[in-house]
Order: sequence, then C-alpha cells, then structure tokens
Amino acid sequence: MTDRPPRPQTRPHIAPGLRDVARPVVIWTLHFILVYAALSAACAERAVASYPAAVIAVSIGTPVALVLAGWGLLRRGDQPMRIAARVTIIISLLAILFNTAPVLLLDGCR
Amino acid sequence: MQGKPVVPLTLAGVAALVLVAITLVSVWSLAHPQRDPVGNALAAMGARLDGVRSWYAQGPVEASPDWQAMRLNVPGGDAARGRLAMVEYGCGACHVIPGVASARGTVGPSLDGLARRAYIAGVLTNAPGDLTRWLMNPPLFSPETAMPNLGVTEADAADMAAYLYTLGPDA
Amino acid sequence: MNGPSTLDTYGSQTSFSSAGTGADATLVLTTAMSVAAAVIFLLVMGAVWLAWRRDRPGSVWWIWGGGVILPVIALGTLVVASTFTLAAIGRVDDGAPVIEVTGHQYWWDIVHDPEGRALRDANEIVLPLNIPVTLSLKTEDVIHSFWVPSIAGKMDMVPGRINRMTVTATEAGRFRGQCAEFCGLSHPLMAFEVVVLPQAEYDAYLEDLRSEARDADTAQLARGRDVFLNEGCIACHAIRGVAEGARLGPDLSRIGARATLGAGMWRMNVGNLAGWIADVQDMKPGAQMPSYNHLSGPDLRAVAHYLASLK
Amino acid sequence: MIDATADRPRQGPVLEELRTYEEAWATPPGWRRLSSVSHRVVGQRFIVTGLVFFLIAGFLALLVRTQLIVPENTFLDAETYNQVFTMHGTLMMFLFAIPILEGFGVYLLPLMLGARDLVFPRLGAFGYWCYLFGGLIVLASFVFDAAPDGGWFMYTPLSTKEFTPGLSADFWLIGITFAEIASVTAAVELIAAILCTRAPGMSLTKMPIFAWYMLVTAFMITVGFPPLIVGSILLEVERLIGLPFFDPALGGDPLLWQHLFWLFGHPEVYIIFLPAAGMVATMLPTFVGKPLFGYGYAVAAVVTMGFISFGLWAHHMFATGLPTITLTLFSAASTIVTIPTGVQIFCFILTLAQKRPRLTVPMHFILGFLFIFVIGGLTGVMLAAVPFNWQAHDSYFVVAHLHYVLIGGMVFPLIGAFYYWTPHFTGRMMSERLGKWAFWLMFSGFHITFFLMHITGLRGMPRRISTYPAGIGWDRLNLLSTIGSYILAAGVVVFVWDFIAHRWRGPLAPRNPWKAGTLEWLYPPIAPGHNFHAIPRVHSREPLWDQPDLLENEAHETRGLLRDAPHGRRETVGCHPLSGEPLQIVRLPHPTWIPLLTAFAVAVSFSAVLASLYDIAAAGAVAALFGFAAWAWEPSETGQTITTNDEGTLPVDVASRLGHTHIAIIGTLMIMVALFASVLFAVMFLWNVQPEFTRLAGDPDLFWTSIAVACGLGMSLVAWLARSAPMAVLDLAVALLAGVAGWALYQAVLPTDPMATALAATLWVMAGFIGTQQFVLLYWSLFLALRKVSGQVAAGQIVPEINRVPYALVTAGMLIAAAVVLAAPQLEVLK
Repeated sequence: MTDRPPRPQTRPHIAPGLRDVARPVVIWTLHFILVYAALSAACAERAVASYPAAVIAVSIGTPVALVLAGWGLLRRGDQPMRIAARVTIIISLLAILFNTAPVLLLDGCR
Repeated sequence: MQGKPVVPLTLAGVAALVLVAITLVSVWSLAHPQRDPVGNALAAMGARLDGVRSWYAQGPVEASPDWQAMRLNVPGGDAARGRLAMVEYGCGACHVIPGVASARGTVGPSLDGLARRAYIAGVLTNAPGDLTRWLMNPPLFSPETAMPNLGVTEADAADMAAYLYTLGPDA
Repeated sequence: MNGPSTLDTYGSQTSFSSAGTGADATLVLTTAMSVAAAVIFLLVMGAVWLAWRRDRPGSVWWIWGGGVILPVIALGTLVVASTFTLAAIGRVDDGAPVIEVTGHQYWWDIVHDPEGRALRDANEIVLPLNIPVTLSLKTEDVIHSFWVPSIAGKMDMVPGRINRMTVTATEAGRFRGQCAEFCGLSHPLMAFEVVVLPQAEYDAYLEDLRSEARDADTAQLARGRDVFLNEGCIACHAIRGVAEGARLGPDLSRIGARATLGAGMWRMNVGNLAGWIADVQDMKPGAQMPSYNHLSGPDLRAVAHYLASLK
Repeated sequence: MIDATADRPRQGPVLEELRTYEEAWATPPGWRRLSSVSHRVVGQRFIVTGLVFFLIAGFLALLVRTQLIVPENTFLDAETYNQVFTMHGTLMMFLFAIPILEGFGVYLLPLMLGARDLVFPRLGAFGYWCYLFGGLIVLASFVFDAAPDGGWFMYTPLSTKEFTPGLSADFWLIGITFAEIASVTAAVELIAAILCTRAPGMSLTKMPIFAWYMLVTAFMITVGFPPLIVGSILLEVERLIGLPFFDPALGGDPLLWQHLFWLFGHPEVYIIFLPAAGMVATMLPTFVGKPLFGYGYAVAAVVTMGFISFGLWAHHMFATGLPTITLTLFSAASTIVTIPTGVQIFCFILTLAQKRPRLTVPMHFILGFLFIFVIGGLTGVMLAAVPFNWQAHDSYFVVAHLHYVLIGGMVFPLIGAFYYWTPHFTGRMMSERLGKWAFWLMFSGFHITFFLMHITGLRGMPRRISTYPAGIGWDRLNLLSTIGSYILAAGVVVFVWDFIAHRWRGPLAPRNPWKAGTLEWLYPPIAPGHNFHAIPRVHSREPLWDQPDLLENEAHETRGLLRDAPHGRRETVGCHPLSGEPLQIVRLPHPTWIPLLTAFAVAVSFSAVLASLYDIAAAGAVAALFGFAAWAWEPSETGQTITTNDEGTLPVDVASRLGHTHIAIIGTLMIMVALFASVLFAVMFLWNVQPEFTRLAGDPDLFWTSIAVACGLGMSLVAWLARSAPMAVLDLAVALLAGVAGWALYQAVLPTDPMATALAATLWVMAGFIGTQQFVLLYWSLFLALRKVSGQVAAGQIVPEINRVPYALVTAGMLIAAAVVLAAPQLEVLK
C-alpha cells in the first residue's frame, strides 16, 4: 500500500438531503418511460404487446410510482430543502397522474 | 429612488395603451379588404392626393395641349381596370409589367416603357387601335408569334391598352 | 422568382371559418381556450399589480393557489376536453370512400377510389358534401404537410408511412389548402384547392374522371395534341384516352377545368399555361418539369390552347 | 474586449504581501490575453461573441420581415430567403442563446459562489474556442455560397444528399456539432464548479438561486445535447457514406431524426429559459430589497422543470401521424409542465409583494418578462391540445408562440441582466434613460410584431414561406408585423449603442451599485480583475445584506481563507458538494496556449472532413490528442497540504470521490450515458417501427460479443484494483483489455451489413460509440503508464486512477447492454 494523504473527515449531510428533492421526479421519469414504452410496444407497427397488456403495465406501474414518489409527503419541517422536497413530491404526483391520461381517457391506440 | 406610485401607474398605463393599440390594430387587420372603413378611407385619401399631385404635374391649364399624351389616349379604356385584367388573363406569366406585382415573366419582352415603342411585336404600329387589336388576337397579325389568343374582349383590350400606355410615356 | 397571381382567395384559407367537422370542433376548442387564456392572463397580471402595490410579505398559499391548484383544475379540464375532441376528430372511418393524396415537390397527386378503380386528378380535391371521406396521405419524396384550415387541421406526409384522416365537409364551396411543412425551394408555391360539391355534382365529377379527355376537335387543338405527344410531355403527364400511364407529373386529363394552375397558384387560362410551359423554372423554381422554351411560337400556342380545352 | 485598468477605481494602498497574489492572478497583457484561461476573460468572450451572433441573427430576421412586408415581394429570392430564415434560427438557438447564457454563468458563478476561478479554466477556454470556430464554420457557409437552407431543424429526408446536394447541410451539421462541444464542456465545468468550489459555509441551501438554476441547466445540457449530437452524426454519416438511417426503403425512418432532434430540441428551450429565469430570480430581490420569496419552492420548481421538460419532445410531432394515444400522453405531459412554471412565477410575484420595488431599467425588463412570458406560456398550453395543434402547428401561430417564450423568457431578462451586470464587466453604469428607451421600443415593437402573428397563423399562413398571394387575408398583418420588427430592432440598436457608448459616457460604478445581496458585488466593480484575496465564510444566502462586516472594510481586507498566494500559485478552496465545508485546496492553471491550439487542431480536423480531406482530418485529430496529453501532463500535486488561517490544514487536490475531478467525471459520464442511450433509442425505435427489416441485417457474432463483454469486465476489475495499487503494469493491462474489447466488438458486428438495413447501421454506430469509449480508456491508461514510467507520479497521487473506475464501469455496462441488443434477435422468444 502507498502512503495516503489524510482522508478528509466526512461531514454530515444536510438534512433532508438532495436525494429527497430529486427522488419523486426521478420516479416520474421512470413512470413516463414506462407509459411511453408500453404504448409504443402496443401501438407501433411491430405490436410487441397487446393493448390490454399495456394498460395492465400502466395500471400496476402507476400505484407503485405514486407510492414511491409520494413517500415522505407528510414529513414536517420548514428548512428550504424540506419544503423543496415536499413541493417536488406534489408536482411529481400530479405529473404521474397526468401520465395516465391516455389510458384513462381512451380505449385503444387510435 | 423612484418608489412613488405614480411611476408604476405610468408603466401600467403605457402597457395598457400598448394592449389597446394592439387590439385595435388586430381588429382592423381582420377586416375584409373590400369592407374596411379605415382601409377605404386611406385609399380615398391616397386617390385625392394623387389628384392633387397630377393637377400640379399638369401645370397651368392655359399651357399647350400635350400631343404626345393625346396620341396615346385609348377611347373607352380604363387603366385601373386594365391593370386587374392583366392579372385575369395571365399576362404576367410571360411579361414583366410594372405595377402588377405578380407579373415577372421572362418568356416575352418586358412591357416597361411600352408607350415609347415604335412598333408592337415588330408588325403593328404602336397606336391605341393597333394595340387593342393585337391584344385581342396576336396570331392574326404575326402568325409565328408565341403569344396565344387569350380570348380578350374588346372592352378588356381597351382597358389593358390604356394601362400599358401609362408605362413610361414621359421618360 | 415569379410570384403567384392574384386570385380571389380572401378567407378561403383560414381556421376561423369552418367548413368541415374537424375544423368545426377545433374552432370551438380554440375559442374556449383563447377566452380562458385571456382571463388567466388578466388574473396573473392583476396579481402582479397587487403585488406591486403591496408592501408586506404575502402568504405561501398564493403559490399553492395560483401556481398549483388553479392550474391543475384548468389543465385537467383542458386535457379531458382536448382528448375527447381528439378522439372524435382523429377517428379514421374505415368504411368511408378513400381519396389518396400524394405529395410531390411541389404538387399534389389525387386518386379517387370509389370502387377500387383509381381515378386520377391533381392539385384540386373534390369532396362530397356532408359525406365522410378518408384521406390517405403519402409522399413521393420529402415530408409535406396537408392542410386545409377551413376543413380540418394538418397531417404530415412522411416517407415510408401512410397517414389517414377522415374529414366531412359541411359547406359547399372552394377552399384553399397549402403545404405546411417546409419542403424545399418552391415550398411557398405548393398550394391546392378543395372543391366541395353536393352529391349529384360530385357523382358527375367522378363520371368525368372515368371518361376520356375531351377530343381535339379543331385543327389547332389537334396540332396541340400532337405537340403534346411528340415533345416528350407524355413521359411524365397522362391524358386519359390520349397517353395514359405516366405518373411523374400531374394528370392533365381535365386541367382546363381546374380553377388554378401550378398547384393552386395561378389562374387557369391560356396565357398562364403558355407562360408556364415556356418557362416553368422561372414560375416555380426547382420544379421537376423543364422549361419548354424550344417550342416554336405556333406550337406553344397550340399546346396551351389544347390543354386549356381539356375540361 | 474590456480592459479598464485605466479607469479602475483606486483600491487604497496596495499592500506589499498582496503583490505576489496580484502577480499570480494577472491576466497577460496585449495579444497574449488570448492565452488567458480566467473565467472572467472566458465569460466575457462568450458574452461578446454571443452578442455578435445575436446581432447577425437579428439582422437576418429583419431581412425575413422585409421580404414579407408585402405579398409577392421580390426583395429576396426563394433560395436566399430559405438560407436567411435557416441561419436566423440556427444562429439564435445554437450560437447566441445557449453560449451567451453559459457565458454569464462562467463569469458570474465563481464570483457568486466565492471561488477564485472555475475548477477547469483550460476546459472553459477550450470550449470557447470550439464555440468560436464552430460558429465561424457555420458563418463561412455564406462565404462559400452554401448557407444551409433546410430550416433550423434540418428535417430528413430534405436534408439528405438526395434532396440537398452540395455542402450546405454539412456546414450546418459539422459546425453546430463542433459548437456544441462548448456547451457540453461548459456544462461539466459548471456542475463541478457549483458542487465543488463554494465559499466555506455555503451549503446547497445557502447557494444563490442563480446557482441552482445553472446547476439544473448544466445537468439538462449533459442529458439534452447528446441526442442531437448522435442525430447529427447519423445524418452526416448518411450524407458522407450512405448508411441508410433515415431511408424508409432500407428500414430507416425520417421520424427517427425528428425524435432525436426534439429529444434535444424541447429541453433546449428550457435550457435557454432557466438561466434567464435564474437571472430574474437574482435581480428581482435586489430591487425589492428583500430575499427571494419561497426559495424552497423555486428550487423544487427548477428541479421538476429540469426533468419534466424532457417528457414533451413529441409535441413537436403531433401532425406526423403518431397513434392518438401517444399524442395524448405527450399532450398531458406538455400541460403539466405548467405547474412548476406557475410555482416559479408566483415566487416572483410574491417576492414583488414584499416591498415596493425600485423601478430601474433591469426592473423594467423583469416586468416585461413577466408580461410576455405569461402570454407565451398560455399559448404553449393551447398548443399542447392536439386538435388545436393540428391547426396551429407549422403556422405563424407557432412562430408567435416561440418568440413570446424565447424573447420574453430569455432576451428580456438577458438585456435586463446586461444593464444589471455590465458595471461589473466595465466599471461603469449604463444609461437609465437609454435603457428605458430601449425597453419601450423593444416592448411595443415586440408585441406589434408577434402578437399579430397569432392571428396570421390561425388565418392559415404557414411558416417558412418566402411569398404569399395578395388578398388572401395576410397582407395587412404582415405589413404591421414588419413595421413592429423595425421598432423592436430600433430598441436593440439603442441597447447596443448604450452598451458600447457607456464605456466612455457612463458614470463610474460605485461599490455594490444596486445594493445587491450576492457575493459578486463584494469588490468594487472591475477593481482587481480577479476575485477574492481571501474567501469569506458565508452564513447566509445574501451575505452582503446579512454580514455587514463584508462591506464595512476595504474588499481586499476581507477576512477569510487563503489570505494571499504565498507560493505564487493560483488556488481556490474546494468544498464538500452538499455542506459547503472546505475539503481541499484546488490548484488552478496559469495562462496557457494549449486550449487554443488544441481547439484549433480540432477545428482543422472538422473543416477537413467538410472538405473531404480525410488525411488532414486524421492529422488534426492526432494533433488534438497530443494537445490533450500536453494539457494533462503537468505533475500531480496531490499529497501536499496547505495550512490556512481559519480552517486548519487542507490537502491540495484531494484524492477522494468528493473531489472536483471525480464530480466532473460523473458529469462526463452522464453525457456518455445519454449518448449511448440515444443510440440505443435509435436501435429500439427502428426495431419497433420497421419490423420487416430486422431479419435482413445478418447475425452479429455472439462469440466475439462474449469476448468483448469478458474483456470489458476484466478491464473494470483491473481499473478498480489500480485505484488502490497504482502500478504502470496495471495501466497497461487496462489498456490491453480495452483494446481487445473494442476489437472483439468490431468482430462481433462484422457479419452484419450496415449498408443493407438501417437497423444494422445503428448497431454499427452503437459498436463504434463503445469502441470510442474503449479508445478513451486505452489512451488514458497508456498516458498514466507513461507518466509512471517516467517518474512523474509520487505515492498517493491516485486521482486519475480513482476517476478511471467509474469510467471503466460505465463502459463495461454499455458493453453488457450492447451484448444484450446484439444477442436479442437470435433469441427464440423474440423472433
């Protein structure tokens, strides 16, 4: 082993952390990709999946995404990061609901 | 600094004026060209200005008659109607005709300065009667011409001749 | 470049007056959204105005109310309304008669297909009044976009795809359409006319497409027909009963009956026809057709008269 | 361009111990200024160059409007008109909007964050030269009479060789791709600078809001630009050697280009908007005299916008015949992005409510921004409704909408920002009187020009037409729009005149002229020409408001870290990315010609490709590689320590995963992953929409594929070992395994014919991209081995080895993904 410089002491993460701000909207991204992929698989020329299969995928994925994105919504606190996390969660929940609009409002590809 | 309410009032006032002006302008721009009071008023004003301008251009009435202008007078021809007829018959596909925006054809000669030409298509003298007859049936006078018989009526031909004689008589 | 001649086109290419079910439903949506947008704009500007006059911090509930709750209600309504409108006007009726429209640089090939027999026309689409018709949109070269604002919204013509839309014209008359996707040099000169006819006249039109083109019954028209046959025009253009099969250029069997020349750009008459044949590259730069400026004067006149006679 | 030493306000006595500091940070005089890598110089270069491109593009816009002033105009012929509107869009989007905003970021961020420079000054300088040379390539097309004329989004197949012969599209593709290097390098640099060099105590939540906006923007660039880079490369390759990516006859699809373009193009609009909104969020509190209301809300809005704006790309393709259900998905996503925008607008409104603001020129532009941008946002929501979009798409309504969003959302804040920060650049104030003239001319001219276009568009006028028939109902609207554009241009001229003339007419700017709270105003404008003699500890988001001692003393007497430059070296404090506590001392480079020379070599290479001189292109590329090596050759200083007055002893260039170089590698890897994902998207898209072409390609060789994966995994393992046991032999092993993996991948795709089907062609591109990654690792490892062999590396200097680990791991991950893609067609289930 070689000589190492002194390791910097790890400092406490700022509560509640950047992760809580980014997580909900990352979940939104994954949910969006899921819906887009399911619809593309069912409705493009190749028709890898059937339309009901796409609806099932979205129906299972959406509640999961809502739970994962909404986790920590009720956590209290008024530090900026905590507020940011809460607002991000709410916007992401709404956006996930909007992602389901095509499946809710239409009954087929065309 | 300028924290007085009067300044934002001015700001909002000017912004509101801009909004109102844009709304008025939008409404006006929507009006049909033929049923548009503002446009018609502007056109009428323009016509009156043209009248004033030509009155000055012609000079005092006791001056001697302009024989050149009288030579090019087409009886019964209306230059303004002739200009529109040019568009109707598709003259612009082959000729450049000043004053007719779409007429930029290069198949035949430009009709700019037509009033100064000696002959029409090299076969007819450049006189009102000959020009009118030419427009009505070019192949009759020049069997090898590329200019087709456009089926022009006599009245339309007179109008078109009148317009063509406005092109460049005084240069 | 030569520009289009003045045509009496005022108001024939606008989405503000609707003559088709698609444009109709869209106009309702447009009006509703415009009014809502104006109201929301005034509300937000009112909030700015109030904020300017205020001198102490407001509540975060303004952010929740103005930034989240009200927008979500408005947007939810919008998504539902627009999706239902979309579902209604975007439905393709498989049973409706099909008209195939193929975009070319810079003209439109039209095929009516009432009973499986291709009836070809160009640059003028005749539609029956109040009967749904399915337009089948293709392209021969680059992307074009089919747009007749008074009838329906636009639909692209994409290489390798066939896009279909069903339209129902609800008003007889002439409407103008134009290519809406930039397609090259003469893109602005790629328009067309839509003619909506009552059923009887529409049937007469189809009958006209089935029959041969008008005969050349004078010496000059016969000369024009011979020029057409001998000068290579038939390599690209077809005239039913005279020279069939060529599809590189527009079908000319009833060119004289169309109101316009050069894909909706010039008035159809002998003068424009002659100028077009002699110098098409000046009138429509980049068109596939070469300028036929080597024809003798009488030949040019004859072929122009012949084409104008094809009604 | 700006050298104001002459009228620099006096700083009080120049202290003797500061002399070494002044010398260490001095910008080279005269023409050697070109070798400067200081963020101030580079930022000003970006800003001034961007402004020049803005003026050129604006002039082109006036040509467009003049052509359309009357129907059937002959002012421009169709070909020139097409070139003019294409170049207008191209210059505005690629060479003005993004570079100038990045220029403001490059200039302002270190000052706001409490750093003496950006962390990678040479990278910033290199990026600038790439931007300049790329922009010159694009502009040169005018000289060669080959200006691009296919519209700024270059749709295929119009832009393919068949329909656009000649070089015009190549000028566009090569020049723009080159200029984009600047955007992505600046993005990586800004990410590392924002996360790693903040003043002591500046945790993420004490960061100025502008830094949040720029941080999100920079991340968006790393993910958003790669699709276009991939698309441009595909199109250029199709033009040069005929691989059929976009040819439906061979299984390609013109819509693939549209997907890739708008996957970039939509986020791009937000990439342009967010920094400008960040400027508003910075200026507004200054004039209100209170902090931004709802900091946490604004942060949430920016972060969510950064993500959701990627989910909207297909709303540019509503008329292409996508399935109704897909349209609805994108329609819904396009409406929901309004929510974070609305949250942000209400943060601004509530900031305004706290106190009666001062109505300065920047404040005018902020109010103009609110007014115009809200209209643009509302028409944007209208366009999200598919039926309406079918009418408005590609009509003048869209032209109106995009100018409301871009001019309202970006140009107005930008000009406000010029009035606000110009004293910082030049030491003089711009004119309040001329500024108000500029504002009112621009504001009224803008609305006359663009509001009417909403109506023009709904009355059926398509965009991009050089002429229109008289009497159809557009004449008057166009006439008025053109008159409005002249008024708008007059406003811009007043602004530019003010920007030039204030250099001798403007009054000298006092210290903190706007009474702002952010750290960039700590020093009197332009005073030292470099940043902090000592870096103060920060306790608040508005330190100049909340820490009165900062403005009580002379600026150079401020207490803080790194009191002078005892070693004659450029140094700044590196921090923990989250807490902002000091972590290390970052050693920064002195002025050097290498970035300019390397960028020049790359420019030669790109231009040679354009001229089909491939041997010169290869020579340029090799020269660039030597440039990069020379750049990186300097000895590592890891292991040294520096004792600071307040914070104890700090290591220099710490060997840690929290170090700035490692963060930058993560940013770079985001770009690489996004590039790879774009290629993967192309593969899957073609596979999905062109099923009849998937079996024609010939089968990839699975034996060689598994060899490639094995070597990739081995390479990662060795790289991981080398991080704790740096030895030249391990570097050589990594290089060898990387080389073999690349070769094996080539053997794997060799049986497929890329000219035969588009899918096979995309597989080759995928393999080629991973091959490039392997080459980077090979080159990097050979470089490290050479340094060790030549005795350049002391014990513990393992920063490059630490950084290589994620690079190797991600590359191996790409190899595995590629193996799955190559094997999938041969699996029974998917046949």
